[in-house]
Amino acid sequence: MGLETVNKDIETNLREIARGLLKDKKVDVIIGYKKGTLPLLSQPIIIDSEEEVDKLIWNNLCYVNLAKYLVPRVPRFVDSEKGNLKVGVVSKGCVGRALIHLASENKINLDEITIIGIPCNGVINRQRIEMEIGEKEILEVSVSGDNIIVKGKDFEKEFPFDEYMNDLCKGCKIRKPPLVSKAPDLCVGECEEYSNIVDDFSDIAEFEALTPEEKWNQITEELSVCTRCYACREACPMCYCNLCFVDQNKPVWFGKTTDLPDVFVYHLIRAMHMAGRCVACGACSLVCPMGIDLNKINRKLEKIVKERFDFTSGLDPDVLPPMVDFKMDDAQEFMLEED
Amino acid sequence: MVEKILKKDDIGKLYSELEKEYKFYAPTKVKGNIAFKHILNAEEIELDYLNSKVPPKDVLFPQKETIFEYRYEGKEVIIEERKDLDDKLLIFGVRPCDAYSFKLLEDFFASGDFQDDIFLKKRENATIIGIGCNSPRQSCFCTSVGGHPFQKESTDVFLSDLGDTYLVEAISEKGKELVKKLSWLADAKKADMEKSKELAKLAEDSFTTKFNFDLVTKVLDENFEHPVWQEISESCIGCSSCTFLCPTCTCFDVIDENDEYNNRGRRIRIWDTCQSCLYTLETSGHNPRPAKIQRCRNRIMHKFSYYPSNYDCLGCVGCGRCITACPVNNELRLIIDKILEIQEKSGEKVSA
Amino acid sequence: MTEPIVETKQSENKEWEPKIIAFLCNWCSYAGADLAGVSRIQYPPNIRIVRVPCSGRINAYFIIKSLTDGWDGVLISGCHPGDCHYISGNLVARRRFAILKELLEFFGIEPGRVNFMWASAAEGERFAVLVRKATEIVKKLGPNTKFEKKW
Amino acid sequence: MTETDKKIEIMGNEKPRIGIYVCHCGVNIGGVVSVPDLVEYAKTLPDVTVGREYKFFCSDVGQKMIKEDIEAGLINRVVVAACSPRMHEPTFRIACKEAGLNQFLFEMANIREHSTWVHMKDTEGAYEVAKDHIRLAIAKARELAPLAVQKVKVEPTTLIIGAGITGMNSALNLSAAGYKVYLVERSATIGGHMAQLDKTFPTMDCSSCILTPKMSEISRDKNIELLTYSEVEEVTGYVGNFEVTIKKKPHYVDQEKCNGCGICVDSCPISVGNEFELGLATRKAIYVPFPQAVPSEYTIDMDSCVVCGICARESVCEPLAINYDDKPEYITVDIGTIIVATGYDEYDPSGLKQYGYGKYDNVITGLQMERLLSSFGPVIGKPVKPSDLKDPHSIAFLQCVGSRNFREGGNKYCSRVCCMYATKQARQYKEKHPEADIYIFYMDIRAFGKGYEEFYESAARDYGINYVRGRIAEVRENPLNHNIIIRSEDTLLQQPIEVEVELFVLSAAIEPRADSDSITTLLRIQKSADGFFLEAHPKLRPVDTLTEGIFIAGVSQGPKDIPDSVAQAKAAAASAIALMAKGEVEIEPFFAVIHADRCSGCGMCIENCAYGAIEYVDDRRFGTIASVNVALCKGCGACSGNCRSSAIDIIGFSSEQLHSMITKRQ
Repeated sequence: MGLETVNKDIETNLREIARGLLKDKKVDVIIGYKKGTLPLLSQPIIIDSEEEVDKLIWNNLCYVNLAKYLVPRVPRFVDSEKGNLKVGVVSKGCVGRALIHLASENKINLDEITIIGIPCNGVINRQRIEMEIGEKEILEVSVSGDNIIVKGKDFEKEFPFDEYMNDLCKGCKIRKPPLVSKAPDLCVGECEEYSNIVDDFSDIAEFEALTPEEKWNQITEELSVCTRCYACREACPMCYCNLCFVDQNKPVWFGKTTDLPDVFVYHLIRAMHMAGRCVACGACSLVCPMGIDLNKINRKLEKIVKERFDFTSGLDPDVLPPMVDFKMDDAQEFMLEED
Repeated sequence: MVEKILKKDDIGKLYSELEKEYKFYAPTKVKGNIAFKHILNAEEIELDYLNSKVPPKDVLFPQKETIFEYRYEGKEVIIEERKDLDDKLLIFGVRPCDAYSFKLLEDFFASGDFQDDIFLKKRENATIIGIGCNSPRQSCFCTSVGGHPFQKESTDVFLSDLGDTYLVEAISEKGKELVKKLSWLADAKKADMEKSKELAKLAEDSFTTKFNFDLVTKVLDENFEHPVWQEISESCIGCSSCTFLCPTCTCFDVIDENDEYNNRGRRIRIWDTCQSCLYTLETSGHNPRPAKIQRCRNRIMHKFSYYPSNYDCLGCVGCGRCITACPVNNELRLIIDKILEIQEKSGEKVSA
Repeated sequence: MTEPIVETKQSENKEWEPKIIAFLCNWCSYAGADLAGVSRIQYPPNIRIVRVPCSGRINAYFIIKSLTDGWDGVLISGCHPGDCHYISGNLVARRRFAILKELLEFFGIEPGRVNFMWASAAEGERFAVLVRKATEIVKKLGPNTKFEKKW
Repeated sequence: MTETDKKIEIMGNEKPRIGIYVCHCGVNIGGVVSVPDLVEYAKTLPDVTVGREYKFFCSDVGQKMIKEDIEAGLINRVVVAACSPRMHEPTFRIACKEAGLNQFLFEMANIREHSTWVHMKDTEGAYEVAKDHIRLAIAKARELAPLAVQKVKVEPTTLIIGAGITGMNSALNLSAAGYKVYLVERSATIGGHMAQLDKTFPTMDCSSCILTPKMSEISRDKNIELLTYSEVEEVTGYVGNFEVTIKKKPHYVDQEKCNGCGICVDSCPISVGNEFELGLATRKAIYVPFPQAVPSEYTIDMDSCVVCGICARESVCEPLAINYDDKPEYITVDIGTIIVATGYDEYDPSGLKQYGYGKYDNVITGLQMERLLSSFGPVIGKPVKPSDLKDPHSIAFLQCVGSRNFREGGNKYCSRVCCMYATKQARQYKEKHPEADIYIFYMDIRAFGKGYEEFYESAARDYGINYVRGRIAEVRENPLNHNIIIRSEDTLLQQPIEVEVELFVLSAAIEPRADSDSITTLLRIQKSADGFFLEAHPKLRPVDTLTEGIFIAGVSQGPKDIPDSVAQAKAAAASAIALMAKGEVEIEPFFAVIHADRCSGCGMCIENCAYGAIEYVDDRRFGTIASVNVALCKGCGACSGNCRSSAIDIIGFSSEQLHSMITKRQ
């Protein structure tokens, strides 16, 4: 997959485009990624001058969904006099989708942003690598050829990228931001045509085939370490509610503790709220300090809305998402009927 | 008499002896991460670790804790206090930074008009067995906050990993008594002690992160309204991983859980975080810390300015968890750098 | 004649009976349940009825809260598609229920815990038949204990 | 000012003090469960301060008990455990109001329809259900808040759908009371089925003679806007304030220009079956439904017309009234009340193969017989056999064709008019042909109306009509003369009987309109199991629907004869007048409300709202958020059901109220 070289090209092009946009005043600020201080991280960065352009990077560790910074806009994106600034957003496919979906929920005005498209070949599942390395300190990570190379004080280990890619990226067909008429289409380089990937959701088929008891056991096992810090929620571009349901009182619907039923319900309802809205960026899992894998749930959501409503989130801001739309002949096979 | 040697193979023996008297907590692997858990089988103990994901604070001040229970009898409410606070606890294999955090927690829970009986009682009944850090991580900075990878403060017994054995040092009276009980431990030799010291020196030298926190505190006190806070808080997504994994964070929320089905309920406390918008939201709708800038600032100010002025010490033990946990890499080292930059810049101005 | 025919008494060693919370829309299903009553159609005494204006009113919170609070089953009934007193409340709800039903199942909740149905104001018989069916399904699953908290 | 208005209203802002009133409802509840035990149980629940039982709380005495407790200051919330709130909620609300308690501090536990009536054989189960329903109701009562009723004005205008004898009578009554009426009829003329009838039983007065004066009265009436050949397209709004869009279908004939000369009809080359004559005659593609039609307007039936252009020629239509490009016209009107009088369809017996309808020429339906008997019908009132157009010498009638059929898919109900119309038709024929043999095959004769039994008695006694009790298994045609050979059993004489008749009349059932679903969808009203429109209460609210401001009348509600239809027509008119005369109506203040601080403006509720009642507003503190227009909101809660932040709630069915019920499992 030759990631490193591809990424270098992308980085060069990205900086070029960013410089041009800033120079021509087509955007006021750009949000992108810069190199992280820890081997498995990158850092979001906001730049507003040509000098800073070279700080921008692109690699397989850029997993934060930058759309998060637009809802609500961080202070740097608003000028006290000019109002909303024109923001360039370095966007891999899922960031672009998030922006487009947020536009359909009236949270973003696509005219006020410029999507700088990045062809993304997936981000690394950092927690999985951390867990496999275990109680040793990772000092350096690079991608070379088809492998992720992880180095520490007295060890070096290779992980095949295809496998240690974040699970949601594996079946991702929308590598670049969907180009919609409303969003000026700028794209950094080309990427493989992924549209031929047939996504039959086989990755969750095995889980779906389990008995309720087995599913319950697996899911509760996964969620058992949740500390309810809500990092998943805070990293999710779709979680912009002023008051999350878990924080509500009058009435207090669900317990706030780390008791299993409460944790379970939190994740269940958050999933419910993501139906037709999740853009498969995987940020929720990748930011989890406890390394909880929520990807399976996200994949299920994707499957439900695709199969039931033939909907894929974040493709077109003018298409009504499934939860705000309905059809007279929506499937209702789950309804109880007389024998 | 106080320095002993514990063979690594004898951990099981130690466990089975102490487990009878104490509720035995030790690091163990839970879903791939190290956590301090109540150990039911010696083989679960995992002493060869960097540090736990969630600090051992969790044992004395758990994420969720019952304050009291109540039940309805007819139209009357009967309150039942907790009965498990007299249990003797043993927290085994605590890193020095985390051990030191118990002191900070004690400062907080014992100070002022309110004594937190639940925490203090548990603390009183807890014996801490610390373990030195042979190889601190790059994100560690305990030496900058007055700590040390082999610091023994707040521990009752201290272990040093010498390879196949541990050097066992009894630190406190409690520790001495405990070691006394383990009569089968061999006495340590002088070479063992020296090796331990050597390891300590090596560990100390390996630190890459060092701060001058006296200066930090001073700069913080003078620059509450500085624009740098905007920059610092910019990329924060408010996920509160930093506070949830912090060994010195003490904030909690109190809620009542009603179990109407069984005519009972309980008042519990759960961790809260100053990084949440709701933390400071008042009933009136007013929020003194409405934006991320104030919330990010609060965390730094609390650790490095308010703590020193309230308790005469920094509110940080240098474990580096907030550095590694931050998903957007908005980490403490960068923040401190930015804060110190203020000083440098103003210094430049003065000199120019 | 005012004396109760049979004295009610708590009998032991009776087989376990589920308690099912039923959210019924005011215009069709609640009226259908009334009609079942007026027509004296008998069905098992396992449901407890909560009236809501429309099936569209039923937030997923109600359903999940019912499960966490120990109801053995949840039954939701609205007007048939096209008959909604509020034009499309049941159609909006149907999508919500479809997603919730699939998610619950994915999370390991037995598929029969939560049941959805349509019954019109004229379908007292259908109402009773489906309540009977839902009761049987839940009964087969046994008590809902997954959400019990350790105390 | 009434006594009530003077009282200071108890708003229940203090801690709840709940009074629970468990009704025996005679033996309906008390005969199945122990009411005293329920009261004792309820008294153990939080905030319950008073518990009482009584035989009938809905009675004056029962209501007085509640009022006294309120007036004595013992309680500030009322829970009645009795029948369905759909039955007596209004009764008790008024009682509360009269005693000075805000009427919305009242809640009902349904322990009759939902407990004792459906668990009659399981008294223990019924008791448990009743207990739980009471507990749930009390839980909700603790969360009730006082509300102010909303008053909305009522547009003094009625829409009547269907201009048969029912719709016409409603219209005339309403007009007489001074209200504006829009009378919408989808066919080209008013009159409905009654216009097809020859004489009416049991008085034998001529249908046209009593109907046509009414028809012209309608057309003359200044208050009645007659919209024939029109259909209701859309109904929005609510009681007192409906907005109705009506489609006027194109006639393709300019009625202003048309002088009604009728030359176009004569010159039209296209002949098709005449609906009015039930296929017994033909009409042209351009036509007037029948001679006495009101309005007398020519219409081109575009389904049959081949646009040959003949009628458009000046030589044919001198005023050039033909317009093939005529377009439908839409009008929108403000309406206060609606009466539905859409009538019925005659059952099509061709599905019942054994009777040979559609297969043998000489098998016809009752309504066809009516046309044959009609003096302005295809044979000018001299019935003939369709096979050879000669007078039949013998006729057999078969009753209950398509009615009282308990087999799968059959109509279980009695059509209520067939016994009498068959008798009437038999008598009419006998009057002119005393020599003819007439048989009526029946299951049992239902002659329940005023003068019906006498009418039937006389038919058998004075006219010599043969009533044979027995179902006909099968008929066949005599191939030589097309006579119908009937084999049956006379169950009274218990012997088989075979007769050959020249005409066989099937007394076909009355059925709901085939497209009545379009009305239920349009108006959000319900149908009962038989497919006719559902009344709000079978005894006490027979012309009301569950949708306030919409009434039903005539056969659309269920089979009935002309006097009953007219009675309902007048009842519906009176009900509509009762609503409109006050000028305003109280509606339950159950609306959506926005918690501005929670709303994040995702807009889902805006899309979910079927009434367009929610829109974005810019809030000074919270930015762009949703806002509810109470005038449009119906309180359905589709918005709230999807809201992630619980930022939108429904008064009367609030999250807190429902939460309190859900948590009371026990």
